Amino acid sequence: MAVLYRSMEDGVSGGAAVAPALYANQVEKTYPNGTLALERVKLGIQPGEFVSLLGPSGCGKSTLLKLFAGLEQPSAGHIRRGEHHKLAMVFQEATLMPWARVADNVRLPLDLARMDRAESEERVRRALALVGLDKFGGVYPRELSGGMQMRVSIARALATNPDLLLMDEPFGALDEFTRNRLDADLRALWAERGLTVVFVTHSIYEAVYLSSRVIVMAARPGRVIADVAIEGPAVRDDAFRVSPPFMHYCAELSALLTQANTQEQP
Amino acid sequence: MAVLYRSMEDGVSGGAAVAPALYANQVEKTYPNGTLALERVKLGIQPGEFVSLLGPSGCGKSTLLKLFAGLEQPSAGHIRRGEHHKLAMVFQEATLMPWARVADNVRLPLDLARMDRAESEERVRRALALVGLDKFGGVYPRELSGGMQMRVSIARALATNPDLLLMDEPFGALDEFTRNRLDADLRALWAERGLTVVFVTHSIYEAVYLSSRVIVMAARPGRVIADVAIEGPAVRDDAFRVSPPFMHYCAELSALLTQANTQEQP
Amino acid sequence: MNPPLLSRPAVQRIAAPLAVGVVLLVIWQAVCTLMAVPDYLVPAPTVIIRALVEDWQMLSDALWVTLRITLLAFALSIVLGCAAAFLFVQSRVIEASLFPYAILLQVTPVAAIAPLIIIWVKDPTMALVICATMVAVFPIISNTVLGLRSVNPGLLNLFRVNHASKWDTLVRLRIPSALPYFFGGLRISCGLALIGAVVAEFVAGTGGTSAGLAYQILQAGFALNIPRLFAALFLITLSGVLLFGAMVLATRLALSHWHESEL
Amino acid sequence: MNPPLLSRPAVQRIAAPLAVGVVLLVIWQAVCTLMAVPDYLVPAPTVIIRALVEDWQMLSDALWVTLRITLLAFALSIVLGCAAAFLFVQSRVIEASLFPYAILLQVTPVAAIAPLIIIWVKDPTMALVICATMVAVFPIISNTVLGLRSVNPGLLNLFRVNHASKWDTLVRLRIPSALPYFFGGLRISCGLALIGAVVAEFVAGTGGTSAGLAYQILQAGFALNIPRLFAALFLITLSGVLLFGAMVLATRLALSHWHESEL
Amino acid sequence: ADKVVFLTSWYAQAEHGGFYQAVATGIYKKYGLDVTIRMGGPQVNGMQILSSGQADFLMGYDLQTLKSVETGVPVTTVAASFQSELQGMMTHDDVKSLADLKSRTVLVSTSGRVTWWPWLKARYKLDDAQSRVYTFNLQPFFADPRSAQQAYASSEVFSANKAGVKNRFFLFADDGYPPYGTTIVTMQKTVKDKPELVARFVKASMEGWKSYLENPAPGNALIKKDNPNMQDDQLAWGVEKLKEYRMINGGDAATQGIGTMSDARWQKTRDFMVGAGLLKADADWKKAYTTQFVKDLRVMP
Ligand SMILES: Nc1ncnc2c1ncn2[C@@H]1O[C@H](COP(=O)(O)OP(=O)(O)OP(=O)(O)O)[C@@H](O)[C@H]1O
Ligand SMILES: Nc1ncnc2c1ncn2[C@@H]1O[C@H](COP(=O)(O)OP(=O)(O)OP(=O)(O)O)[C@@H](O)[C@H]1O
Ligand SMILES: [Mg+2]
Ligand SMILES: [Mg+2]
Repeated sequence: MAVLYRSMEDGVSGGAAVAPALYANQVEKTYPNGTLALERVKLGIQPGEFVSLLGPSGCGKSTLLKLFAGLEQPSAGHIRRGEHHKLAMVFQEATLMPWARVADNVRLPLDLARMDRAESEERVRRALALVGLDKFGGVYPRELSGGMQMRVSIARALATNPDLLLMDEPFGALDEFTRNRLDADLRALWAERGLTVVFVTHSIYEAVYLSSRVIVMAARPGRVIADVAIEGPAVRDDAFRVSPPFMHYCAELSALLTQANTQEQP
Repeated sequence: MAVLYRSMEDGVSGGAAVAPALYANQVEKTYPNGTLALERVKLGIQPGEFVSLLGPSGCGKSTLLKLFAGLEQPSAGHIRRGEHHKLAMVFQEATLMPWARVADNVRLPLDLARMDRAESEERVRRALALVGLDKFGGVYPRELSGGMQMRVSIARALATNPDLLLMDEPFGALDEFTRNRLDADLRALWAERGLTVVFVTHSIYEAVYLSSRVIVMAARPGRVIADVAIEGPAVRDDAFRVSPPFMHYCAELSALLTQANTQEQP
Repeated sequence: MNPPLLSRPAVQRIAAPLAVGVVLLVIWQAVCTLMAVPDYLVPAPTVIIRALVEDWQMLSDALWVTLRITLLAFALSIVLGCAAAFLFVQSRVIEASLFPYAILLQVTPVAAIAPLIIIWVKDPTMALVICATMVAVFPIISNTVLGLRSVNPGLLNLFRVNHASKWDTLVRLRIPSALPYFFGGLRISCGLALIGAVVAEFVAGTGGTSAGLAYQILQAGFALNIPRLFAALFLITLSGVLLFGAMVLATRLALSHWHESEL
Repeated sequence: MNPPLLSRPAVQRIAAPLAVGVVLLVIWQAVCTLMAVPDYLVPAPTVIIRALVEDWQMLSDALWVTLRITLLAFALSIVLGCAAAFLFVQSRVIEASLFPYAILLQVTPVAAIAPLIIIWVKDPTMALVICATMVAVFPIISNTVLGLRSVNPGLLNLFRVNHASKWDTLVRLRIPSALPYFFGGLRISCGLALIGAVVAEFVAGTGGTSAGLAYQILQAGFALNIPRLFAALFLITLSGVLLFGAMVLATRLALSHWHESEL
Repeated sequence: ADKVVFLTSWYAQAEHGGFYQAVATGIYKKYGLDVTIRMGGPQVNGMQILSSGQADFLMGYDLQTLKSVETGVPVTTVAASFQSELQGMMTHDDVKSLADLKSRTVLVSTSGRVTWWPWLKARYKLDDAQSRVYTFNLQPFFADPRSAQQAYASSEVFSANKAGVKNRFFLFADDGYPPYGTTIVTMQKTVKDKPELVARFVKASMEGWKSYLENPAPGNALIKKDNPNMQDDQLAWGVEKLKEYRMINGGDAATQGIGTMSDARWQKTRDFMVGAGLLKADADWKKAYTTQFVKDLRVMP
């Protein structure tokens, strides 16, 4: 159960010869104020992979996600997204429409896709139930706690039945119990539907538990410093969380994170 | 090293006979829309205590903190705050002024207290250095990542040299390395200055590492279900994090959290 | 749980300005009476009220004429203002190309182009409505454009990720975001529509057919029937305040559940 | 990295409206020439330009008079408008009590009370400035109040936790938050100040010595010197557009580093 | 009948009586004319409406007509209802003659500035600094006992009397102010193409005036219909002033008939304007009027 450092090239061509779902080729991102947020990032994500991004605050995880989603354009290099992907994204902030009730917020992507009302209502109901907010469809976002708002935004992404899911620290504001439950649900969903997931988290445990691959990034400038394949059982349960390989990966990633934090250029 | 369930009364009168720094007496909070956010909360916090609030999303942690800070008024019962306290608060959201540079944001409370510029500059510098943002004093908040914004708001609270510190999930958006470092810094600060801290977190490890007491809350309606005194070494280092009592407390709190999550009224 | 009557916000909102009004009126009356100011200079409130009652038939007819033009112009301003704003916000080039011409509408003195409008528009009511609209439309355009641009960038990203069409983005995101600004524009414009109707009648009105309040003011002025002039002015200002009140109410209904300015 | 000249935003912002203007002028000229519209009905652009050049001395003097009143009134509106807004935002009762009287200012036809102002204010320039201010001040009050109320509740909490005084909250929180709305108000008001100056001159005149553009328009109207009338109108609208441009620039300078409407 | 639109200079009042009378008593109809009277107003630019074809005839005044002709607008005066303007100066009652104005504030309207004011200024050595603007509102005059203002004998003076303010009125024409009043202006083209229509309109209108002086009741009823605020006492006052100053039947009209105009008077008006710098010396002022319709009209009072 060795930790595998793939070469950067591997990151792209590794796995089957199918077209990658997401592919960043020597991507650089410089913000208008001159901040170099990403430096020569080369990263391919295969369909069906569950990839977590781990790294210190400000290393460009959100930036990379936005590039993948097409919300930012790279300053150099290019991004390719596999076709036929129904993409959903959970932003780092809840990003709810303050004037719409919770259910309407969740239904937004469905409305935009012109789904008929009966089906979308049902989907919204299921998505809200999944995040434990079935009773809150009728309230306005400002009447929710921070964690509840975040859960609404998760429900909004899940309601679309995406096959490519970009999530930016979705569970950061949740207690461990809820978080573990949602981790399990997400993992199950991923397995069941064959999703491709790119997942930003600060929790090493979460990353290991969920992912088939963990990318470790370092900051200033943001770059990928390691690409760790997690080889665990297909069905991961609480037993996996206390298994030696799990601990091993955690220790490994923890070391990489320390390295990322201390390696920061002055 | 037994887990101690203090009675509710103990929570108030326990400890020395000094006036509590914060005291909630049978506090209830009903929001205008009818949500019962807190039900009969009785809680006393002694000067110099480090109290963490743990509980599921929406159980009223933020509400309780706002009541302590005087930002909301209880619907029933009352809140008392010890006198002569210099209070600082870190909100669940970064809450930065978008029109002001990072350094100006951090200096705001000092400016409001009419501190002279030379001293406040120095304090701002130190506070930003503490959270690792010494190079970002001159940028605007929107040019920062989510975690960096949160760190700015932490720096803003610390710059005031408070003796009563209310923190609402301050480190939730930070990677584990940074979080551990800041945990240690905060604990050291607390020890050095004799701060009183009320700290909301979702991380059981963090709660145990930092606190002298952990309050576990349950939701719907929000209420206190347990009050756990953490008896650890005065100086807590990485060794404490892997010590058996630490693990014990974690398991205990985890169980309580599960209880809090499953006990929710339908 | 029932606060005393006088501390209820709704009561305060009505009672406070009335109280101020009564105090002002009493002072006014006192000054007029004590200093024996002649009616033809500044009439006392009681004299104005008498004129209001005596000439009620004539004044209320005139008020109705003016109000009709006001409301038509206001409605037209809303429609045109929003349409222009929606157009402008589609692209910076369109905005840059056409905005100066919206300003042109605003800063062209109605008095100067009313003759041209009268020449081109046969129906006198329509001509007046057009003049009043010219006065009232700009704040709606300007504030609505500002509002449509003041969109939370995070939400804009959300819409882009979901491939929202320009139309959907407009309807579901930009318009709701713009509402506080839009209603701010309405609150400015409703008064301008009224004043525009009055000014239009001043400059373009042709008496007999549609005699609104401006006509009454002019006539009362020429005839030195100053109490009637003040009565007509009072009706105008009262209409203005009521219109504004209606806009405040509309704002409250539309925004009170979510926008901080109304919380 | 150097985008072609024509796709630079700054160039577009100037070039696009000019291009539209040129097209409109060419059409106008063509219609006038082809249909042989007489000058005294609608003069062709070339005729207007000739009038502008020939009467430049007279027109530029008049323009300066009008602009002086406009700028004074605008400055006064900003000062009074902000003062009123700051006052209103202190308490809901103050706002409720006094806001109706601000509306009163807006909806009172200048034409109707200009005579009273002339009686009380001896200096004619001052009288005109007061009239123009009455026209221009309301959008600033209304938008600024709205802005001062549109404060992020989280930041308000931050200030309360830090025991900020009302003054500090106003200066450091409410005013910066209000800036986008305030500048929106300025953009509406600058045109109104100009139009107010013109209207004031229409109804209250300037003594023989200092005749502004309104006087020129009236005189040109009597004499049916329509090209000069249009030349004067052109100067007014040009001033309006330039004033507006100045406000846009001011907005950009003040907000571009943080507010989404300017990003 | 031929449809004709006649645009007046102001809201309906006694000074328009002859025209309303001609409608009310069917004089126009008798001449085969279907006349609609449109009221003017404070800012209605009659010349523009006439020259755009929205009206066939306009109630004009000579100075504007001359000025328009100078700028190339092809209009011309075909008859003059009043032998002079009703314009004059209203003063507080301590003023004995216009010469006393030297020490007074004079309220001059914007249009007065390019009509009678230069004439008065030159005649009594007044100067611009003592003038203030007149906004068709009497309050400033009442408030300042040292002021004097322009006025129509038929309206402002009436209002001042009604308000109980003692005043005096000096008609400019009595002092030699040359222009005619309440003229009928039309396009030169109309004169050329439809001289017969113009002749009918002029004749019917002047007969209307004659009838109005005899019994103003029918005309007044119509005036009140167009301008509901017009009071009987004010109409009566207006008619009285028309008679007192012999506006319609005095001067040349006494001998030549109502509506008459003479080259000599037009020349005087022109000379005054040129002298005051209001008109270019080379302006073709003779185009501003034609006596062809009035010279043999002879509607004798
Ligand atoms: N302004 C409000 N109006 C109505 N209900 C509110 C409001 N703020 C909070 N609530 C409700 O009060 C309850 C407690 O909210 P609070 O923000 O205190 O939770 P929390 O414990 O901080 O949760 P989290 O961990 O998600 O931040 C929630 O059920 C929430 O829906
Ligand atoms: N709009 C912007 N303008 C300028 N710089 C920006 C902008 N957004 C992000 N940055 C900079 O880019 C870098 C990466 O930001 P990013 O948000 O991607 O970090 P992150 O990895 O998501 O951090 P976190 O874990 O704190 O969310 C940071 O240094 C940040 O300061
Ligand atoms: Mg991020
Ligand atoms: Mg919270």
